[in-house]
Amino acid sequence: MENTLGLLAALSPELAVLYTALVVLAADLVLTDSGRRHLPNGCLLGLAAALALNHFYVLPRCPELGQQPLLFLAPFTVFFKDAILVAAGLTVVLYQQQKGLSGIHPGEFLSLLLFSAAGMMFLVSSDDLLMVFLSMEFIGIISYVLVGYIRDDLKAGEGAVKFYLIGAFASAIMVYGMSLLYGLLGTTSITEMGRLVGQAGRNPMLLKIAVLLLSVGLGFKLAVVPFHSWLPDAMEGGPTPVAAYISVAPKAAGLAVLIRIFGEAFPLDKIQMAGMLSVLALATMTFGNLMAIPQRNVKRLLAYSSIGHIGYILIGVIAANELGAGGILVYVVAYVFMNLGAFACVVAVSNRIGSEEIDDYAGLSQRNLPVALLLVLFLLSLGGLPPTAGFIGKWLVFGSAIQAAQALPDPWASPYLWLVIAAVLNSVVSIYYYFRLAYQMFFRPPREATGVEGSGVLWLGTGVAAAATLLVGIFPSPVIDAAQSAVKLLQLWKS
Amino acid sequence: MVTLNHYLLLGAAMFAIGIYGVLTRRNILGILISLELMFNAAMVNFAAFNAFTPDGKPRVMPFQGQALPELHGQVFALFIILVAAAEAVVGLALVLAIYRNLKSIYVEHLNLLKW
Amino acid sequence: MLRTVYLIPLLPLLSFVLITLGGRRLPGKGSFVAIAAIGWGLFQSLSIFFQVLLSPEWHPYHVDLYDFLRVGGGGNAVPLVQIAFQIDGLSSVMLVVVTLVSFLVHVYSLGYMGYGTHEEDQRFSRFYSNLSLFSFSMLVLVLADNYAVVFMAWELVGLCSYLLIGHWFEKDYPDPRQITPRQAAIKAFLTTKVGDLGFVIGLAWLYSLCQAADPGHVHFNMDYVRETVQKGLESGAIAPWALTAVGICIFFGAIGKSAQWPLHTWLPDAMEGPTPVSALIHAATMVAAGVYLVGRIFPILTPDAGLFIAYTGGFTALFAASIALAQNDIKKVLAYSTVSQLGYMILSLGVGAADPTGQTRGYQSGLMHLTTHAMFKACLFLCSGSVIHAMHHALHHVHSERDPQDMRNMGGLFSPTGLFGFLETLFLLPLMPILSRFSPRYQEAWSSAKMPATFWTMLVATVAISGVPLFSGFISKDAILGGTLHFASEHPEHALLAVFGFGAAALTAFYMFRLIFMTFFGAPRLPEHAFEHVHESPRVMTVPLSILAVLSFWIFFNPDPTGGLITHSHGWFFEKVPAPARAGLSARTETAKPDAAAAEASRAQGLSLLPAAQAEAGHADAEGQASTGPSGPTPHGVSASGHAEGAAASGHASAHGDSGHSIHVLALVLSLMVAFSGIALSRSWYGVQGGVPAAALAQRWPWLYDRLLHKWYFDEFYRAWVVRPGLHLARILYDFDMGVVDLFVNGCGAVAVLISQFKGAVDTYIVDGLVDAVGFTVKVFGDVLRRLQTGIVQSYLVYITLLTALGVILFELMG
Amino acid sequence: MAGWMFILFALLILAGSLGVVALRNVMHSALMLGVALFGVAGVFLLLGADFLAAVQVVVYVSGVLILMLFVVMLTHRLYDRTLAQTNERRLLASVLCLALFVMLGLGITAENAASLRGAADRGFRQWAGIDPVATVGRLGELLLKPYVVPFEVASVLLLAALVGAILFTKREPGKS
Repeated sequence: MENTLGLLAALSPELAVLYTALVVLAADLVLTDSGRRHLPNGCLLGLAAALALNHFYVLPRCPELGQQPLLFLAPFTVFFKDAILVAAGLTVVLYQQQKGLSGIHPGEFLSLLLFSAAGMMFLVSSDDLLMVFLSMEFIGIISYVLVGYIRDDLKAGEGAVKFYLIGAFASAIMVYGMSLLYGLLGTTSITEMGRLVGQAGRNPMLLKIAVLLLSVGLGFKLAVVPFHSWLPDAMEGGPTPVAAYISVAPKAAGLAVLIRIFGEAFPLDKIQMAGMLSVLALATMTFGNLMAIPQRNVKRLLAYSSIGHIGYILIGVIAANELGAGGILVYVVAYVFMNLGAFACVVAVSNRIGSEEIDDYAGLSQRNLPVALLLVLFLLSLGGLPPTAGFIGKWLVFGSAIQAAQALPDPWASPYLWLVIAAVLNSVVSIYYYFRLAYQMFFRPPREATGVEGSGVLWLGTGVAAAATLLVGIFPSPVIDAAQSAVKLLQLWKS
Repeated sequence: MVTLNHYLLLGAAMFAIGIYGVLTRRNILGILISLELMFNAAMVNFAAFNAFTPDGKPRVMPFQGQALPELHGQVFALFIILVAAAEAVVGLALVLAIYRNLKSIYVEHLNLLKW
Repeated sequence: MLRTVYLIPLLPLLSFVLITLGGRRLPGKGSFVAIAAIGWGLFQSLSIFFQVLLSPEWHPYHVDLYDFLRVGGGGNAVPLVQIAFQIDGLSSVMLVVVTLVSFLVHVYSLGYMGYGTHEEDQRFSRFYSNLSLFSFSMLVLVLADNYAVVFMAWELVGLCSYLLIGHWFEKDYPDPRQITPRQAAIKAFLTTKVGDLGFVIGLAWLYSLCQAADPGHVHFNMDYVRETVQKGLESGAIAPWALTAVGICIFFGAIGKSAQWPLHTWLPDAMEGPTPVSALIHAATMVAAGVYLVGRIFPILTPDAGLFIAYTGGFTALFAASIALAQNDIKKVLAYSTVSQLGYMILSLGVGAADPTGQTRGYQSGLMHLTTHAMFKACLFLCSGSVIHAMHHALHHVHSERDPQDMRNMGGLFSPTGLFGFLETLFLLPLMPILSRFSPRYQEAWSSAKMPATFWTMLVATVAISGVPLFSGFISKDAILGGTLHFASEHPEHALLAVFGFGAAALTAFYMFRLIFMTFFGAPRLPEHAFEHVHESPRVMTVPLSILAVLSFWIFFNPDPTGGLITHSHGWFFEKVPAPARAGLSARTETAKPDAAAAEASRAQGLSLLPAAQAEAGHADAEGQASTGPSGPTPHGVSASGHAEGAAASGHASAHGDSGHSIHVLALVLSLMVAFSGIALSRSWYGVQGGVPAAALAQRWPWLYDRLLHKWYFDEFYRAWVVRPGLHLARILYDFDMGVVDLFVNGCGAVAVLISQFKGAVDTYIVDGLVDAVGFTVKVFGDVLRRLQTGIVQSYLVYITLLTALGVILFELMG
Repeated sequence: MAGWMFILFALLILAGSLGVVALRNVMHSALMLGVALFGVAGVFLLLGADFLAAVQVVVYVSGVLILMLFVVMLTHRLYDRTLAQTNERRLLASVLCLALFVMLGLGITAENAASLRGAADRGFRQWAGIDPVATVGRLGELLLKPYVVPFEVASVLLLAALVGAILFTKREPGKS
């Protein structure tokens, strides 16, 4: 009984989200149309409650609540769950404001969104590959539905099908790898696997193959090249709020698992996968940034840019030190705010001009200067320019690689410094295409003279994102300190 | 004598054949069916690993101080069945939605979204 | 006042936010908010400045706001980047310069942007919000006590410059070769970015050097960096050559921002921005930030790096001045003049850094020239703005399509008929507002002139920039030339530096007076009716001009118009902005022993100029108690004081020694000669003979004239040697990958795209503008990368399988 | 005995699998999948996983497979039979899959792979099949005790899948 209570307490944020989802689903059935308009507000309330529980109830009690079967609870997971909850909340705001979407089955949409948020929180908390598999599939299945939500839209359907096929394929490969791991190590607990791998002198080839197959699934979730192809299609096809959501939240959750798998269960030096991961990171950032250049659709541009960002973040994993892990946490926080903020601007624009083509952003500064300025702020942050949150994240992640290189006798023989150089060059490329958008908005005459107005709630969401982007950029110390201490308690790279 | 390796090779063969199907079928349904093969390969592996334990001792997974789930592999396989079923349901519904709009379920007809 | 120094940049930032959000609803459509913010800044800066000026000895005052980035956690966290401000002599002067010029430009712009008239600029509020953002960034840059913060502000001012150059982005010209504002904005941004790359590399390198000298505690505060570098040099942890390289790398940032050769091409094109912006950003403040940066890294510059800097600056000074000779656009002349004058400052700082004895005083001269130049060059630009404003108005009135900026359309704006005597022009006309009260001759000239106030202010600034005695430019320029000549006399192998300096001085005097004579004298070249419509600009424009003009007189910088020969005082600037202690010098004294004695002697002497910490030591030396070695931060200096009696005994004023004195006199005479001969030639060619001899000369040497007119073909050079090879390479790779197998193509495609991307960047910056580059990259991607992202889902699945299988095989092979 | 049974089921599985990927008609493919799934159920029995085998038959074969057949029939069109059912990637795909199979096989049969199976490498004993244990009760106990979190997550997963499937297939109220 005591155990059950402990479990409930430990999972209270997840349960709050699930509960809200069920209430929304049920309320949708009984409410009238005017009542349904308040469903998003209910969701926001539930998410806020979950955030409060997560941050103020679970966080202080991490050590005592941490001992749950198949689960892993630590300040580290609380950090990621916060990010996911914020992302979900901002997505609800976007959904509420997106024209042509908020009227269609609001109960189903919102409950699915909340279900997936809960799934991501479970994924973050997984200590067992069983939980990893289950919650990844959970997120995946809901994401396919959300992308294909407007089912009579050909693009949405196509995006969903592609997403689905690649996702199912990747997870089939991943689960096969998991089966091999189970056979080799006799367990699928991440903590336990780390202990066994640490003990074993020489690791068999099959283990590496199994880890490789496992990372296919993770790579898919994170949209690492070559498992990235679903992301642009799903983002362009899906509704804008969903695009915003799937470009941020699943990645945050996937990163939490990735850090634990490559930090705790299979440290990169034990399984000699640093080289392969470096190649993947390099390919991811380069491909993402280069492909972003010719895009004409803003959502697709942001999709490729988010692929590029994952490439940068992987550097933190490869660096395999605490600075890197903490840097990833900060990066994720920054990324949540700046990417969702950018999408909020996209929603504001598409509501008015009904287009997501970059050419239609011409002269936006004259049609609505605040939106244009905010979008520029988010683009600056995405481009990693100070004084924005994006700069801090990049700085920490790149710094971790430099730190890792400095610990070596011959820094240039390791991939670290080369990765950093490549990443910096990539950032320059990325500034080019971000600025192209800014150029359209500020230095091009508008096609129509009408203004673009936003609504109060959207301003609230964008304002929160902008304030956070700037605050983290100007006063980064609290976030950095929190991230570093959250990482300190992990057993990363200790085995 | 049937050893563990026999079961594992059987699983590997299913897995490879499933991949072949996924890569070559033009019909989305064909791909879905092949995917089931891949999931089944993993299930065979789990069941086999679960059956062959080292030294006859039950597999131990630590949690709450208990050393219980000697059937972890089977439980895992059970969840795979469940997930695969749920995934298939959503996939089939998606196929129907696509079919209704496009009147085709051949993957290469899904080519609105590219680079 | 000191403790709240952060208000100075903060208020413009708030004003930026307010204007951006509130826009046209604010008082004066936002302009009053901006003016109030910068006005307060000016007031506070002045009070701080006088506090510094009046205190007998000033300890640098530090304000630590907060830690931006900390490294390490818990108790041993090191603030790598600290948002900290410092107020020393230099920053207090720079504060006044920036806020004063900025304030005047803010006021002036009310008139220039036509506030409240029917010609008001359509993005009036945006202009003021950008100005506020710029003021904020520039003030942070000036105040920052941390190289990393300097860098951030550095990037921000670049961004503001980009926004402001492109303010009239819709402007297009019938001539496709003429650069449009939006192209100029991109060109400026990208060119300075090239330099910034060097800056970043330099900073990173500096970090690693400090890491070697003091592992685990590195941060970027300026004092710390100097001390760590010193320590590292002494312990051998830092190699002198590496420090030289760091200095040169960081200096690349200054090359970009201060438009030094070979990255100078953006500044003249930046004149596409509104003229007040040119005055503020591209003459007085931002472009001078490069010089300021060199001043801030001065302590860690090695003599070798100093030589590099000196040659770059010297060559730029002469090179840009030569181009200015043949330009006809009034703003282009001033732009090249700015490049040239910046070259001067850089030359001076470089000479100061190259000279271990410190006798050249290059540091102070260069920064003093920065200050004086800010005043008269801002004045010149604002005057040109006033002229253009009037010309534009007049031409608009008669529906003429002529270029209001072309000096060939001007003439006679002050006096269409008469010409004044040579010395009268130089020394009496600058006092015209006073003289016109007493002398009927001047009164008549004044009242009959089209634009008397503009002419008067512009003349004063021109006289100042030409280096005529009794004006501020003379004092600072003379100090630079004296220092350079001194250096050249000690190191005859570097005599070229002095040639650069004096050559540029002669050319400057010539082309500046050419501008005056072409614009204000001679027969008007405007259409008859247009000339009647030329009017003096409104008060809101002429009053700022007058303030800047008055500040170009010598008295504000040194009561001694000769710059120290009479009173033996170099003025407050030399006193309050002492040359910093130089860590970079240890590199030379370590490696070159023979120089040690001389270096040490000068070091002891230099002590008297050092900040308060070492001031005591200086006094001790001056009193001849050399043997009581003071505990300065430089151990070499301690042992040196014994040898240095002769030089050290000399007090503050006679720090040159005898040879220095005579060289200073020589430099004074020489610089007077070149300035007067330049002015005289200009007067005779353009004033008396109406430009005929120049035209004849141009016909005689068409080769040279053509080169000058086309700015030595630098843009064309870049196009031919940077852009086109990039294009060709892209083309070759592109052709190549059409023939090879699919998978391989994709790899090469990425390379081709990368190069085309580079091509794209350069392309926009010189040839076609952004849009075409995007078109090109789109095409390349369409042709090449489409094969990867086919849109067919199974091809994606094949990639996944292929990569997975490859990984498996790889592991299998490695075991 | 167990050996012969294994061979029988393995052949069933392989034949079924090859049929799935090789047959032209999707309907036949789906039926062949049924054969393979039955084979897997048999293998489960051999491995002592009786409950798993039952679930395999009840859920997979009679649930998922039937659903698939429905959808196949719903989307089947006459001209499908004349169309090629596989794309031109056959050669590349078969090479890839063969390579993958060989590599996995090599890894599985490699000597050192056994070294990590469990804490010590002391031979493997097959206790299922020889000494059949009824696993149903045990599984039930496990699912509600240590595995209660995944169990509940799975229930929500099914609910979400249900909502999704309904969304995709139900008729819009306003449309015909």
